Amino acid sequence: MKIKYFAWIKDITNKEFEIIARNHPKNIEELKIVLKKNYPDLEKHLDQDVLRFAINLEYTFENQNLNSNDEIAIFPPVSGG
Amino acid sequence: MKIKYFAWIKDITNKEFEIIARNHPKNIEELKIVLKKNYPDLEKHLDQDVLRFAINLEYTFENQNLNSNDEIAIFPPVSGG
Amino acid sequence: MIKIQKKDFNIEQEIKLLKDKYSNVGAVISFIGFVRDINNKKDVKYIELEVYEKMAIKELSKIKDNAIKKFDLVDCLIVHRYGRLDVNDRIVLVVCFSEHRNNSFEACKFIMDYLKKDVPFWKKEIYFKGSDWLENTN
Amino acid sequence: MIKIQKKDFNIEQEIKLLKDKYSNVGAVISFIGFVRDINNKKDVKYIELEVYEKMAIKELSKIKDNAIKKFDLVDCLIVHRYGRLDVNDRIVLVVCFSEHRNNSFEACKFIMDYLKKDVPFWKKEIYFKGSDWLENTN
Repeated sequence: MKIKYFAWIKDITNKEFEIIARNHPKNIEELKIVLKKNYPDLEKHLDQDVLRFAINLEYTFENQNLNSNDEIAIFPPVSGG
Repeated sequence: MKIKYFAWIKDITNKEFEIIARNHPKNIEELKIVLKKNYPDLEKHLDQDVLRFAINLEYTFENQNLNSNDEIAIFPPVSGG
Repeated sequence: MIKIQKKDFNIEQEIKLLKDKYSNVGAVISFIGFVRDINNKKDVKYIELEVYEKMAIKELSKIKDNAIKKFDLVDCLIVHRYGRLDVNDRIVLVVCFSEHRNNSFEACKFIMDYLKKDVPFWKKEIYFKGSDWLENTN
Repeated sequence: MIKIQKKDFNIEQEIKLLKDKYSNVGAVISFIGFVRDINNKKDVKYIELEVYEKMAIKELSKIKDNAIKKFDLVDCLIVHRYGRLDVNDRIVLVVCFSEHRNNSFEACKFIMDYLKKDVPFWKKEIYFKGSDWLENTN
């Protein structure tokens, strides 16, 4: 499972991506718990529900299940255009 | 007084413009009478009120008075753009 | 800026010319009108665009000034061609420059609506058989 | 067509490339977004545009396909840049091609609204003192 970070999320995690090889979170809610543990500064943003999650390039708005070969992206509201 | 014709009006009058040097019509309604007399094929269009009149580059929607040095333009609905 | 001309225009150059003057412009919307191959179910060969030039400049200037004021534009450019234009040729270019995009979108639509209604240009479409003077409808 | 690229684009060339394929196109509307000199009352030095490229292509393709269908477009082009962009540089180009103008006006607005909301690009504005990550508002 690959987790990608963008914009100021990357400034908090200090990495662009990481691989979770084993015992990966089973769904988005479990992933959030892992993130909060590893990156305490993310907690308030996750709790305020401002971040967006994409699984395999598609937005997810629910507590979707995760598979070991998924690419999950976590990012703040977009600002292109 | 100069009278200018455009688009298919020009096809009826067979000229792009003409000068009325003396006894010029005093207002738009008088001009219409002159036009109907000189160009019988214009009569139905003038009666149907489809033509537009401009005096010195400004649209006129009333029976405005005319002066000897005016430039009057008569044309069908526009189709630019 | 208002231009009435026979020759074609380069969109990149026309936009750059004005944009280079303003660093506060964030949004540029342009409309380009082209001669279509088929109109009213007839095959078009070419069009003849007639203009009452002095009045067209005056009407376009009024529309431009109104649009700038009404939609708070930074600037605005209208180029309209006349003469013989073939299928695929460009007829008109309207470019609106503003800080934010909604103003320019609204302004560009506004200008085209008034241009089609009030500016003294007339299109004669020449078909493979015959020709028609056109009339803009709403 | 969707393009995500570092390099600048030429508006004339981009429009011509697609327009040359269609003789039934009468109206082309384009939106160009530029880096402004001042934003939120701060002097901007330059911006850094980050992109999640694979997802951006997917999202832009969806928006383009929706716009073509919804507004009966003949075609549609979106070019979005990323990387370092200075004041006055171009960020994005959206071009809509249709038979009549209203479809393209609506489509171009529609595309920009969704692009600003859903496509994974992020702007970091670098000021003469400090920097900010931006967030699009409605």
